[in-house]
Amino acid sequence: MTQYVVLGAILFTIGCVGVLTRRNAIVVFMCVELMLNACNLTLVAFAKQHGNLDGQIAAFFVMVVAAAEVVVGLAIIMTIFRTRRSASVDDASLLKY
Amino acid sequence: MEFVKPTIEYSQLWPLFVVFGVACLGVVLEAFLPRGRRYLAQTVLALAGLVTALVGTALVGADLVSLGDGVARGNLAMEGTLALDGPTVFLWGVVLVFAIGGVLLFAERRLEGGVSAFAGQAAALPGTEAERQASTSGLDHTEVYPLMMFAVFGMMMFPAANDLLTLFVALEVLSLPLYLLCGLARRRRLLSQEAALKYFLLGAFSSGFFLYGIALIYGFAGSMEFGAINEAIRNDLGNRNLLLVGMGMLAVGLFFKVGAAPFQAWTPDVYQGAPTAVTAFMAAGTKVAAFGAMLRLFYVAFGSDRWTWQPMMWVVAILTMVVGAVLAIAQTDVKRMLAYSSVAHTGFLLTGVLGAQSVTELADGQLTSTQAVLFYLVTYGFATMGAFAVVTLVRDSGGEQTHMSRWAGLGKESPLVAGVFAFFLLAMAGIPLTSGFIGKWAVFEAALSAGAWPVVLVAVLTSVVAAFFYVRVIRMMYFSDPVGDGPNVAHPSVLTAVTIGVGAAVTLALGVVPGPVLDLAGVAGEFIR
Amino acid sequence: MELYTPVLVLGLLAAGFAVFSVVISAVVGPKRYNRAKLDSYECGIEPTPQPLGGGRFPIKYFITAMMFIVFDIEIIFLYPWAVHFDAMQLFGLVEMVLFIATVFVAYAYVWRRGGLDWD
Amino acid sequence: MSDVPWLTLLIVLPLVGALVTPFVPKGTALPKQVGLGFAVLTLVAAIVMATGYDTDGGMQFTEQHEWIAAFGVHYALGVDGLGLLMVLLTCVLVPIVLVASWDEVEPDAGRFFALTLLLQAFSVAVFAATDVFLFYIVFEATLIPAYFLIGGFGRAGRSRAAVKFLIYQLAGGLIMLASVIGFYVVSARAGTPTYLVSDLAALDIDPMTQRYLFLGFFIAFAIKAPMFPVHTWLADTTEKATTGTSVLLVCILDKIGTYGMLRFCLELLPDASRWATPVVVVLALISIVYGALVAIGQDDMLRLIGLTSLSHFGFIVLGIFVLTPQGGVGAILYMVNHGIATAALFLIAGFIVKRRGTALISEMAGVEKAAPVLAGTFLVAGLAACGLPGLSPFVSEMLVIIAAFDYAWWAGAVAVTAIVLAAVYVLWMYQRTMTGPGRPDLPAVPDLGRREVGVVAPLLLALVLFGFYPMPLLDVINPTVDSTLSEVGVSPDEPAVPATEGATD
Amino acid sequence: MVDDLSAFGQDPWWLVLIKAVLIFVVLVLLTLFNIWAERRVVARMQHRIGPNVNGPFGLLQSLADGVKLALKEDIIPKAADKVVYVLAPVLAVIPAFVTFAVIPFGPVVEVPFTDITTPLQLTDMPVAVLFVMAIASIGIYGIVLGGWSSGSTYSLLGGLRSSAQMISYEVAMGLALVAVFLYAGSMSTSGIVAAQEELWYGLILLPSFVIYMISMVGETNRAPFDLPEAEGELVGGFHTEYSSLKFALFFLAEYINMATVSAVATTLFLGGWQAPWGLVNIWPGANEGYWPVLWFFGKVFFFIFIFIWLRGSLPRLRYDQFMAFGWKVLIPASLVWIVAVATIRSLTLEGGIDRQYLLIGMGVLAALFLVLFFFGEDEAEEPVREETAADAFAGGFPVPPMPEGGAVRGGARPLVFDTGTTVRTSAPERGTDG
Repeated sequence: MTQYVVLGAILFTIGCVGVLTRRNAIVVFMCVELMLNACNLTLVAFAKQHGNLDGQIAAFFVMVVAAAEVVVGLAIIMTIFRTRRSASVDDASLLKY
Repeated sequence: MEFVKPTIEYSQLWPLFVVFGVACLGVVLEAFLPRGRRYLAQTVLALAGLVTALVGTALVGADLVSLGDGVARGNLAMEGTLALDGPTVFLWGVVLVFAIGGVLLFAERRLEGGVSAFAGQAAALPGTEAERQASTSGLDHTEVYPLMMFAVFGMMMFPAANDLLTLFVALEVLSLPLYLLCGLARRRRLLSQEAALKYFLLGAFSSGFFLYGIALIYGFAGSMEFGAINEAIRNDLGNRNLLLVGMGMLAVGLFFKVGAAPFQAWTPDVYQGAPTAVTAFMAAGTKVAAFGAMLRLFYVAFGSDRWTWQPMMWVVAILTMVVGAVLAIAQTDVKRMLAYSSVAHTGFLLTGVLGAQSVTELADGQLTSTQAVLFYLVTYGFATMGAFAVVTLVRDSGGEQTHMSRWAGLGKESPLVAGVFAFFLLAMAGIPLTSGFIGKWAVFEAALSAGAWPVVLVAVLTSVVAAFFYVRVIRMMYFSDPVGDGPNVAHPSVLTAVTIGVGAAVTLALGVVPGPVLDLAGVAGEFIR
Repeated sequence: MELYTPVLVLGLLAAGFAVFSVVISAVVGPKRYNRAKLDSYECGIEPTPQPLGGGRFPIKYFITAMMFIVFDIEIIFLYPWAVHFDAMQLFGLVEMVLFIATVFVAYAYVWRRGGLDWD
Repeated sequence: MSDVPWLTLLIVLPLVGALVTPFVPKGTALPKQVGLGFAVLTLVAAIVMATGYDTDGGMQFTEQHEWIAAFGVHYALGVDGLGLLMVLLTCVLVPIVLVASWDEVEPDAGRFFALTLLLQAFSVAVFAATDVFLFYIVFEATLIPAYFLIGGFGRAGRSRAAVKFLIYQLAGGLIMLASVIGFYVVSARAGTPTYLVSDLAALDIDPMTQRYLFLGFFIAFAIKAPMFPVHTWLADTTEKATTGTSVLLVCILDKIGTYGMLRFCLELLPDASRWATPVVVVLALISIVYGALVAIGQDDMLRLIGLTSLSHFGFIVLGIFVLTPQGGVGAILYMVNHGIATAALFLIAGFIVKRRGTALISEMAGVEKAAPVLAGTFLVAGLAACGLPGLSPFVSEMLVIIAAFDYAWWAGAVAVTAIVLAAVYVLWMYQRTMTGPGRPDLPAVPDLGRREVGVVAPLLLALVLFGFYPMPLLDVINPTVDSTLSEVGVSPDEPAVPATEGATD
Repeated sequence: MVDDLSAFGQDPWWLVLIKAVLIFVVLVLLTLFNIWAERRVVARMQHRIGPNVNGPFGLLQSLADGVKLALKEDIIPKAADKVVYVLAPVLAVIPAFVTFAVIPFGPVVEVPFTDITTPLQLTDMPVAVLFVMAIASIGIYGIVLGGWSSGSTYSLLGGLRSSAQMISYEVAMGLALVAVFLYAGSMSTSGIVAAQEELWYGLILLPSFVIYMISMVGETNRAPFDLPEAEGELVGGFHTEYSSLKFALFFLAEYINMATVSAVATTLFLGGWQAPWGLVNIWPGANEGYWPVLWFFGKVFFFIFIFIWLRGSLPRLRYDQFMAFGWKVLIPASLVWIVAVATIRSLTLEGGIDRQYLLIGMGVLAALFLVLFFFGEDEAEEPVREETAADAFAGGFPVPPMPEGGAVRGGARPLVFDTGTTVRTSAPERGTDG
């Protein structure tokens, strides 16, 4: 069991780091998805461990949510991309302190 | 695998379903109505739906069964995934009221000269022929109403959620539409889209943390239900590290949603970039929902582990208040300033949250932290909504004028608007005879009676700092001379006027006779387990 | 897990075959260099340079993909429902009808807004 | 007539006035007349009420209605001697101020009058409140009209002064808020949460808590009073604001500080008060001397007067915290007298400034030749301020100084020096401004007009009257002081408890 | 209900190995045969003879082709993304094979020369069909990656198109299967086959069957839905640039997929290895021993013949018609059908059904449909505005690299040597990714 949890943790961390370091909005976004899937893995692993289905069901819903997020996210990113022909997070800098 | 048929308490949950149904219906209208008739239909539909839901909420709240000890009332619904108790119903009511206000602001068409404040066509690139066409032919996105209704649905589900999964789903349901709404401004599209992007990326990021927290807590407790988690903590089964880390991650997710430091970075950008109507709705609604959820999560699920999370809350609360207040001073844009002030308010609310005490520790008739926070949410919501609504009025040819220097001399230009805005600011600063003061009093009391006097001290000092920048704006409006031709105030249609009026009225009323609402929040009682 | 190992075996077999043939063709086949041959095919004319990352394609595909996701999710929920339908019967039916109806709303919207029209 | 809710009346009248005045058509003198009308009406009501006051002391004209059940808050009013005097002072000064600033505040005099009335309403409420929460609310509420009065009328740079004022006061208020909430918690612990002063006085709070609460209140009141070192807002404000506003601030609002010290610090937190006495006394002495010294150095007349009252408030606080009957009586008497004397000073100074177009002492000379009445009144007021025998402040000042000597010789000694200093700054100012050859290069100084005389006369009369015959005041004051001190644990006949003991418990 | 998979996972390793190899060989042979069969049959339909030189009836023709391909030069265009380019065909082939792991060829039999009994099926799992769907969709990656990595416009578009249409039809296909699960109460292939003992679902669930048949043709990019390699528009589609055995692999994958979908169809709708009904009564032994294999392949070939037949007789659809058909007809239809089936099912299950629920359910759907199809017609109700509205999805036929001004229609665009534009289009991209 623990291996899966550890793997999940590692994936999550990778995703996390990716979000923080990458610049391309789409890549950042993919990293977020990676995080979600890491969570899925962890959930399922724990479900197996506890011997109940909650975790797996949760994984289901997470998938759904992730899908929804993809739809919304890509839509937003694309609009920005269309307007300024760049998906770089750095270019989004009109709003400053 | 034997299968138990789940049961659904339609009779109690129908307000929820009404909102959702209206949202779906809105989409259908969007699909099948000719463009010309959509605006009216959508507005009416949304309002009708919300009002119905509000009435329903009242009815449902009226016949909540009071539980054994009398401090809590209500019952679990949907196989224990939703908790229908006093606070839930109360928050439903509040959210719905703010939603109504939001619809009114969304529907405002007079300020922009016959079109709403939303993009004629989000897909058309700014400055292209398509967009010009869209704006000239008076298109506008009536999709915002269904979107908003979905968000409201999420906001109602969020504080009611009684298990982690529902909590997560609700979180997303309320967030996703908001992400989109942020990007739909008619003016300053790039800013607005950028706000949407930032909000979305950070939001998704934080929800990732949130989810991982859920996973860990589930790993710890072996169940997603708050009650079960609480049990697990009390009997201390499972791996405690999982619990701690999980708790932390959940907290991160929630802190992000309420815009608490150090996760407040998105707040100013989004508040500034989003269409002001959306900002108003978002600022009020999201806070209410998120704090409702936070209260339930920490009181019910982690209630028996209070001593673990309260210190964390202390730190975050202090940090939030300081950051919010200090950064707000540096702002030159009204919306940003309000955004930072909302961060500071988050801090105050947290001060109330960390005042959690078990009923036995309180004198009878003493204010509970739940009561305090609920009340504060109401006061804050009305003030904020009103304030942002006022912001929509101050404009020039280029749309809204949110730079402070352009607000100079507003007091001479339009004493009424300036007065109302000043009033809202004073309320936020917590001057007596405004609702803000009572709210502050309540949360501070909660914290103090829980022995968190250092936090209260910081809170007091930060409110002084906060007072400074509020007062500065007032001074700007009244005592300094307008630059150039000065600000001009557009005449709103009745919609915005009503919103502002109600906001001001409530803010005053709650400042002078807070009794009823306080009692209502008191009657709502504690969360059920 | 026992149930899945055979799949692995078959998979390895296939993989082996595929890799083998890829390699073999590379080895066996003749090598006669010719610049034109290495250009990407474009009816014999000078090929249009490809932008990095494959360039951009119409939003249509985006819409389609999104629709696919939506319906795939729906299917994901339909399968278990179908398998255990007998256990839920009427309740299941009603709930699923509501669910399908909800998805249908979105579907109708996309349809009406021309999301399904390829020109 | 006791069934008439007098105090509420005194609050509502000006409130209504404040609401009505702005809507009276502008451009004429009408708004001003309406405003003044309400002020006078209030004054009359106040006097009528005062006649009904029973000098045996104790809370009178009490009203009490539940307000916010959840907080245990009541709308509770009532006055004892102290409260009564303060209310009267307020009601007397407001119309005078209004008349004094009759044409100073054009064009929008309506607003000025409205705000003043609003301020009056709140101030009366403050002095009459017998519920801590209510007190706090109105205490804070006074800031808003004050803020707009300062920021809206007066000389250049006033808006900064206004902000400074507000921030200082708010800071104090919010710190006090912590203590106010503290009271709730304490009372909740003790049983049922309540805010009635009577109930709060009844319950005994453990010393440690008392001290925290005390700090909260005292800081707030110290800022309000003002006291060294949190006095800096005062001079700026008085310099920039119109003299009318200054009068309202210094002679009424600032009294809230000392009033609060007596009412809340001493009555509700006696142990803590005793514990804090030494520090407070020292601070008071510093304020006395420091205020006087700085005043001497000023070139701006209004600033100077502002600083003198810093010194005066030092006296009052000293009187309060030496915890002896004479001290207490002296302090309260002082509050009244200072109110009158400083008001007179400010107003007359205001007239001069209006004529000269500047407040700079160095820009003036030889007024007395041109305007003897003006100079004369100014001199009287000034002498009163520095406590010349025969004028009312003398009595109070003496009482305080005696008390100070009882308390500790050095305290008395320091206090005495202030008299000298006071004489210096008043007389020197007079000599620089009034005496000497006239300055032809400066605009001519017409003498006081009828309105102005009418304004100043009653104040001077009061000064003289109470100087020779302070009994009516003392009758009202004594019972209050006795009850207050008995709360602190000092009975009138025995000497004050040495601070050292107080500190040890 | 619980699937009885006890028969599975018992085989000794060598048996597993043998089965795997067998399946593999069968598939390869099947492919060779199919290609040959296709050419012959189509030839007949077109009054030609078709391949008849190599071996009897030219049976070895496809083998010969294969060998020839192996000896051709293996070109990797310089614009291609090498790794992916090589990986793509592999990625396409593996899933094609793997899906067959859960296809039941026959009942439990005794292995010759031993006393071990084993089902004629590599393995089975509770979610076998889902597994098939999942693996099959992995194959799409092979195609889209192949198209993308070739670095050629045609390949890219071909890849995109085929992936688009595959996913589109996968939805319909997936929905079609729901009814089957609903009746079988299981997702394991063997379970489903077992459930069809007395009646094939192909008959009671005809609509599902039809929908599945259609979508399986779309799914495999076969005529009349073979738009990805619409020679007129796209030369060879996604494998334009591929040559030698890599090309062969794609080809192989396509034909195996054909077999796979046929096999799935057989399993889900035609009772899998069950003998044609009626036959059992005449001859009881029909469903024992190795006979079922015969029935199974018989049915599979039936489907394959249909594939060929379609290709021989139908013209290719236009892309928009094709997509519209998939999205606007198949999917709604199958959704409705599902609800109908579920309703009928619950009716039959609990006999007297309390009506109102049913009415509610049907009512909602019916209403939706009414609305949908009423309005569905008058698209041109407000043409101009709809145009602007639809502009959100501005596009038309894919023609990368697109100029700044947004999408351009028609295939003419790429002929312009507009390097400047491309560079500019790509410039931000280059800057961003790092």
